[in-house]
Amino acid sequence: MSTPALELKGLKKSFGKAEIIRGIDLSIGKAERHAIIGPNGAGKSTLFNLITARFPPTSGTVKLHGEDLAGLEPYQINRKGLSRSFQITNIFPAMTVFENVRCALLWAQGYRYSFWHLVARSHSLTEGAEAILDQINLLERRNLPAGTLSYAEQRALEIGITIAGGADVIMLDEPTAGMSHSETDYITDLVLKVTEGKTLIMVEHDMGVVFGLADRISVLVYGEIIATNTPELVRADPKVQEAYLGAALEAEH
Amino acid sequence: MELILVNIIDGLVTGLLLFMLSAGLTLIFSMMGVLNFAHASFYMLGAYFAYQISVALGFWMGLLLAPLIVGVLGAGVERYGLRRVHQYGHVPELIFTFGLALLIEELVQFLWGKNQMPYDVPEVLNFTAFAIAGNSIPAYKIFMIFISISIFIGLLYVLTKTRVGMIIQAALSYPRTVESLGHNVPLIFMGVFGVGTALAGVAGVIAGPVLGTFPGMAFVLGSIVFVTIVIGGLGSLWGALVASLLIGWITTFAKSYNILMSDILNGIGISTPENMSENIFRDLWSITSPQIADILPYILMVLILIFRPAGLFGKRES
Amino acid sequence: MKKFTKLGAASALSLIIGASAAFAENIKIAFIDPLSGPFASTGTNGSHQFEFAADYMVNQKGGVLGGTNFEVVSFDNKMSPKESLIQLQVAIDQGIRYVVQGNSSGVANAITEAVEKHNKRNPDSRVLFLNYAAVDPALTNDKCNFWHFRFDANADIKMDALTDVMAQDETMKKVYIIGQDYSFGKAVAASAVENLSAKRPDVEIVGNELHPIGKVKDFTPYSRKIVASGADAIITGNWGADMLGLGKSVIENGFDGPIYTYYAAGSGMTAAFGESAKGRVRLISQGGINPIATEEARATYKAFKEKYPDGNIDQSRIFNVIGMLKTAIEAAGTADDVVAVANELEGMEYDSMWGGKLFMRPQDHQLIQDMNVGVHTDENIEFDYDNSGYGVLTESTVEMAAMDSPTTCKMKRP
Amino acid sequence: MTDQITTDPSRPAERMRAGSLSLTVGPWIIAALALLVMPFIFTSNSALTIMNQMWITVIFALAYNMLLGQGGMLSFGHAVYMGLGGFFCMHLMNYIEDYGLAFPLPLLPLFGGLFGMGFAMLIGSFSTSGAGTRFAMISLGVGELIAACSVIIVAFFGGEEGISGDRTYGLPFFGVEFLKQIEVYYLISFWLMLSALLMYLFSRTPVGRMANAVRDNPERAQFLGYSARWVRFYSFCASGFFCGIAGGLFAISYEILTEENLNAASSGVILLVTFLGGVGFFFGPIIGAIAFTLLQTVLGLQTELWAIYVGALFLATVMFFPGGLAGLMMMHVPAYKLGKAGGLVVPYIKTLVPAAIGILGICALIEMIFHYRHGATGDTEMTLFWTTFDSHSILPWIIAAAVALFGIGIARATAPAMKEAWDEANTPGGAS
Repeated sequence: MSTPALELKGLKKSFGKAEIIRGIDLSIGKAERHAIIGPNGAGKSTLFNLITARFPPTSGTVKLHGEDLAGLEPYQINRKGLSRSFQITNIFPAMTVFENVRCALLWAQGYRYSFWHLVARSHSLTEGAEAILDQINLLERRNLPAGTLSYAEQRALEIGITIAGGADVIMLDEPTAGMSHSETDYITDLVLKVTEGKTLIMVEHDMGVVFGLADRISVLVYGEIIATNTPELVRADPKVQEAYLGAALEAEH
Repeated sequence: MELILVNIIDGLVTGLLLFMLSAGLTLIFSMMGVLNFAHASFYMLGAYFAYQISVALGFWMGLLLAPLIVGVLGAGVERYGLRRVHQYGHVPELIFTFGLALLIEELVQFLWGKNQMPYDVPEVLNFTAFAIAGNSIPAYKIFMIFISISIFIGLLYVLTKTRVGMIIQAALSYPRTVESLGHNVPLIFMGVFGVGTALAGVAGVIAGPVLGTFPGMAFVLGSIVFVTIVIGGLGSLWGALVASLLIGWITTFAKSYNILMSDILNGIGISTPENMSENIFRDLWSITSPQIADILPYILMVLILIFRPAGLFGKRES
Repeated sequence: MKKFTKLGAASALSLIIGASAAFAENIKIAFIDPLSGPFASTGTNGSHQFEFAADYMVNQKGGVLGGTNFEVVSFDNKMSPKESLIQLQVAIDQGIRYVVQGNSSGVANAITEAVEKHNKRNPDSRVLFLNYAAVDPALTNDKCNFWHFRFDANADIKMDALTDVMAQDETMKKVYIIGQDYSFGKAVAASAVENLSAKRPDVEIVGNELHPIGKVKDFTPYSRKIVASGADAIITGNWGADMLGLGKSVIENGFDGPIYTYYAAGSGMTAAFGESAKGRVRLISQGGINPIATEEARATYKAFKEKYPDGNIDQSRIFNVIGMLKTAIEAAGTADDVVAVANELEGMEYDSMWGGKLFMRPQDHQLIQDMNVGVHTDENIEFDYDNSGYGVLTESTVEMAAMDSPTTCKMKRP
Repeated sequence: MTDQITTDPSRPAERMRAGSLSLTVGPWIIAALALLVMPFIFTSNSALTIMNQMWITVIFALAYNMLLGQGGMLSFGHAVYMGLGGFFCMHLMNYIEDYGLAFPLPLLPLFGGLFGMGFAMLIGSFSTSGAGTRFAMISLGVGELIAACSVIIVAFFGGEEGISGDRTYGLPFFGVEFLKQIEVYYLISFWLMLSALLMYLFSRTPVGRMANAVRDNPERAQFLGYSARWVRFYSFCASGFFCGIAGGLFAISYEILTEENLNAASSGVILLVTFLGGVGFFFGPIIGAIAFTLLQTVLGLQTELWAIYVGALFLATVMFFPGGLAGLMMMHVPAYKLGKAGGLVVPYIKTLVPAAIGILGICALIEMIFHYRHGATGDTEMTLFWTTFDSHSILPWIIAAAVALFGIGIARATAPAMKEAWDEANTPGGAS
C-alpha cells in the first residue's frame, strides 16, 4: 500500500482541563474523498485546526504524504500541498472576486515575495484565475468586491480560493452550512467537479451531501472516532446509529 | 538608607497618579478597543477646571466638581463623537482622539492663555507631614496617596462586587456575548468612557498644583499612559496598578541614583576606550541613568512586547 | 495685528506672491518665533515688545531716514527649525531685510546658517539676523558669521557674571549643578564648573547632572538628591516648565539655599513661583527694571504697561535691538544696503535707557553690556511681572561683563 | 450617502480593480507636466520652498500609506525612518564637502533610502510579527527611543542644533550646482515622480497584492502559502526605503536636520496628513500632503489660531468623511458614471456656499473673541477679511454673528434638497 495522503496518529488536544480531541488515528489514501461527521461539539473543526496547525496538538502526529508536519506554520503546510476552507466564510471581503482567486494562485505559480513582477502583466495568472472563476461560475462577478457577493457565492469563492493553489489535499469545513437546497446542490456539484483526482477531507452536517460525495466516512463523537468505513457500512453500524446517525437520519426524513 | 524610603514614597506617588490615568484608559481600551489619545487631555482639563473653580469656590469644590464636569464631557465625546466614528473602524477612532487631543490643547490655550496657571496646594495641606533625614514629605503627597488608594479600592469594589461591575468585566472579555445577552452595550461604553475620563480628571485636579497646570501638561504625560497599560496587560486593572507602580519606582530610582553607563560597560568587561573625544560611541559611554530615566518605560515596553506580548497580567495578546 | 489682513484669500500660493509685491515704504523687520504651541507665551510677549519698541522708539519719534517707519511682521515658526526656514524664505520674498529671532538656539543655528548661505547665493537680497535671545556660545564663536549679531549675553558671559556674584557668598560650600540635557544645558554646566573652580576652588561641586528636556513630569527625585547632597546653592540653566517644576519641587522638598538661574521670570513663571520662591531664586539678566535705571525707561515701561496690561518687559534688550538698528540705519544712510548697516553695527557704542553702555564687539558680533543679578521678591518692586506683585530686584551688577573674553570667531567680511 | 462609499476607509475595493490593472499613463503625464509648469506660475522662492516641502511630504505620506492603507499597519513612530535617512544623507553631504568626494548630489536620496530601509529591516525583524496594537506600540516605543537618542547621541544627531551641511559641494550635475531653489525644486520633483511611480508599481506586484490580502485577512493569507509576517516585513522595508528618500530630499532642501525630524509630533503629523487625504486610495496621501502643507504654512501666516482650525477640520473629516478628501472625491464617481453628476452642481452651490459663509462667520467670531481677550489695550482695531474695524464696538459682533447664523441656517434649510439630489444622482435609471 502506498503512503497515505494524510495520516493521523494518537492526536490529542486539550484546552485547559477539557480534552477535546482524545486520541485520533486515521489514515486517508490518495484521491480518496473522506467525510468526517459527528454531532455538534464533537471536535470536528478542532480536528481540522490541528491538522492545519492553526492550533498546536497536545500530543500525536500529523503526516502529509508520509512527512511529519510537527512544528510547521500554516503557510508552510500549505506549500506542501494541503489547502483548506473555513466554517465561517474566510475570504478577502474588500478585494475583488478576481483578486481573491489571483492571490491564491501567486505562491503556487512561484511568484513568492516578488516585488519585481507586475501581476497584471502575467498571462498565466490572469488565465489561471479566470479558469478557476469559470469553474466556480463566478466569471461574471469578477470585478465585484467579494464582500458584496451572496452567501452561496462567497462559499463558492472560498472553495475556489482553496483549490486555486493546486493543492492535492483539500480540506473543506462544512462547505454547505446554512444553505438552501438548491444552493447545497450547486455546491455539491462544484465540490465534485473541482476535487476530481484529489484527496478531499470534509466536515459536513448535511447527510445528503456526505453520502453523495464521500468514499469513506469517519464518525467523530466526543473527540474520538467511533467508526470509519464506506457510507453504506457506516449507515448500518449500530454504534453509529445509536450515537448520532439515527437521530440525524430521522430528522432528515 | 533613608533616601531609599523617601524614594519609595515618591515613586508611590508618581505611580499612583499614573494609575488613576491608566485605570480609566485600560477599561476604555480593552472594552472599546479605542487607543484614546486624548486621555491625558482630560487630565489637563481636570486641572484647568479645578483651577477655575478653586478661584471662586476653593480647592475642595474643585476636587468635587471638576472630575464631574470632565466625566460628563467625556461621556459627551463618546456619545456624539466616538460612537459615530466607531463604525468606521479602529484607525479612524484613533485619529479622532488624536485630533481631539490637539483641539483640546488649542482650546485650553484659547481660553486660559499660554502661561502656567497659579493653581496651588490648598493652605490646609501646605505643610510638611514629616521629614526623613532632611527630606520633607509634604502633607499634600500623603493626601495624593490617600485619594488614589481610595479610588483604587472603590473601583475594585464596583468591578468585583456590583452587578454593573460584573457586566463591565464580562464586556471586557466578551463584548459581543454581553451585547447578545441584551445589555445596553452602548450605554455601558458611554458610562465607562465617562468614568474613565472622570478618573483622569481627578488625577488632573490633584496633580495640577504639584506638577504644574500649563497647556503642555497633557503632552508630557500623553504616551506614557499607553505604555503603562501595554506593560500591565490590556484590560487588567491589577496589571495597570502594577505597571504604574513599576514605572513610578523605576523612573524615581533611576533619577535618584547616578548609575553610569561606563560603570555598567566596565562591569560587563568592556574597558573604556582611550581616546574618548574621537570615539563615535563617546555619547553612549557618558550616559547616566537620570538622563534616560524617562525613556526607560519605553524600553521596557518594547522588550515586553517582544517577549511577552500579552503584557504582565494580560490574558489577550495585544 | 497685521497678520490677520489676508485671511480667506482665494488662492493660497498666489497670496504669497501678492505679498511680495507689497509696498516698500516701511522698513520691515521679520519676527520669527513661536506664536503657537507650548512656547507661544514667550514668543507672543516678545513680539509685543518688538512692536511696541518699534512704534514707541522709532515711529512716534519721526521714524528714520527722514520719516520712514519700522514695521514688525510676525511669523510663527512653531519652534521648529524647518518652519523657521520656510518663514525666513517667505520673509525674504516679502522684501524683508532684517530678521529677529531669539527662542531656541537650535532655531537660531538653523537661521544663521540659512542666512549665510542665502547671502552667499543671493547677493541681491541679503539679510541681517539680529539674535535677541539665543545664547549658545557657538553662535559667536565657531559658528559666527558677518550677518549675525547677538544682543543678549551668551551663556558663558552670563555664567561668568553669575559666578562672580556667587563667589562673594562666603557661606557657600557646596553647589549642585543641574540642567536640561541639550547643548545649552551642557554649556551652562561646563561653564559653571570652569568658573567656580577658578574663582572658588574651595567650593565643592556635589552634583552635576542633566535631565531630559521637557519630559520630566515630576522633579521630586532630583530634589531628593539635591537635598541629600547637602548643597548650599543650585545652579541651573533650565527654562519654561522645567524651571518652574524644578524650582517649586526643590523648595517644597526642603531645600533652603538660593537657586541661581537664567530664565525664571515673566511669562507666568513669576506669578506661579509667588511667595514660595521669595528671596530664593536669583537670576542673571541685563537692564535695570527694579530699581529702574532711567526716567526714560520708567516712562517707556509705563507706556508699555498701558498698552499691554498683562504683558511684561522681561526682555529689555529688545529695545536695545530697535535702538541700535535705528542708529545704524541713520548712520549708514540706507536701510537697503545691509552690508553698510552691518558695518555701522559693528563696534557700535550705545547708551541704553536700561542703564549702562553697550558695545557691539566687532570680532564676533557679541554685544558687551552690564550684567545684573537680581532676586525674586515682592519688596521694593516698582515693576512687577505677571501682575503678581512679585518681580526681580537687582542686587549686584557686573559692568561690561566679559569685555575681554576670548572668542574663536574668524569673521569673514564681504 | 450610499453604503459602498462611506465604507471603512481601508477598503480598497473601488481602487484597485483587478481587471483594470493595466497602467493608466494619463494621470502620470498630467502630474509630470504640472510639476514642470508650477515654478512658472509660482515664481517666488518662498513658493518654491513651500512646494519643495509639499513634495517631500507627498513622498513621505505615500510611503506611510504603504503601511497604513495598503498593509493595515498603524505606525506611531514613522518619522524615525525619514529622519534617519536624512541624517545619514547629511553626514554623507558633509563627507563629500570635507573630502572633496566626486559625488553627484542627485544620487544622494538613494543612499538615504537604503539607510532608511536598513533600519526598517532591523526594527521590522521583530515588530512585524503582529499588525495590531503590538505593532503600533512597538513603533511608538522605538520612535520615542530614537527621538530621545537624538539629544543624547550627539556624535550622530548633533544634539538639539542638529547637523547641517552645504549641498553645493557635490559634483556638478550637467553643470547644475544646486545653488538655486529652482534647481532643487526640479531635483525633488524628479524624485517625487520616480518614487510615486515605484510605489504605485509596488502595489501591483505579488508582494504588494498580498499586503492587501494580509491586511484584510492575515489568517486566510497564511493558508494560501504566504507568511503574514514576511509580507508585512517586505512592506515595512519598502516603506522605510521611500521614507529614507524623503529624508534625503529634506536634507538637500533644508541643508539641516534636527531632532524635529524624528520626534513624535512629526510622526503624528504624517498620520494626520495621510488620513486627511484618505488611506483607501493611492492618491489620497498626495492630496493630504498638499492640503496640509498649505493649511499649516499659509493659514499659519494668517492667524495664530491656525491649529484650532486644523484640529477642528480633522475632527470633522474623521467624523463625516472617514475616507478622507480622496474618499470625498471618489464618492462622486458612481454619479459621474451614471451621467448624473451635473445634477449635483446646483444643490451643492445652494448648500455649500452658505455653509462656507457661515463657517467664515464663525471663524470671524473666534478671531474677534481672541482679539478682544488677548489684544493690547487701546489696540481695538483689527482687520479681518480686508475690513478694518473696532473689535470693542458691538456692530461687528452683530454682523459676524448674523453672517454665521444666516449662512448655517440657509445651509441647514437646503441640506435636505442636497441629500435628495445626491440620492437621485446615485440611483441608476430614470431621467438623467
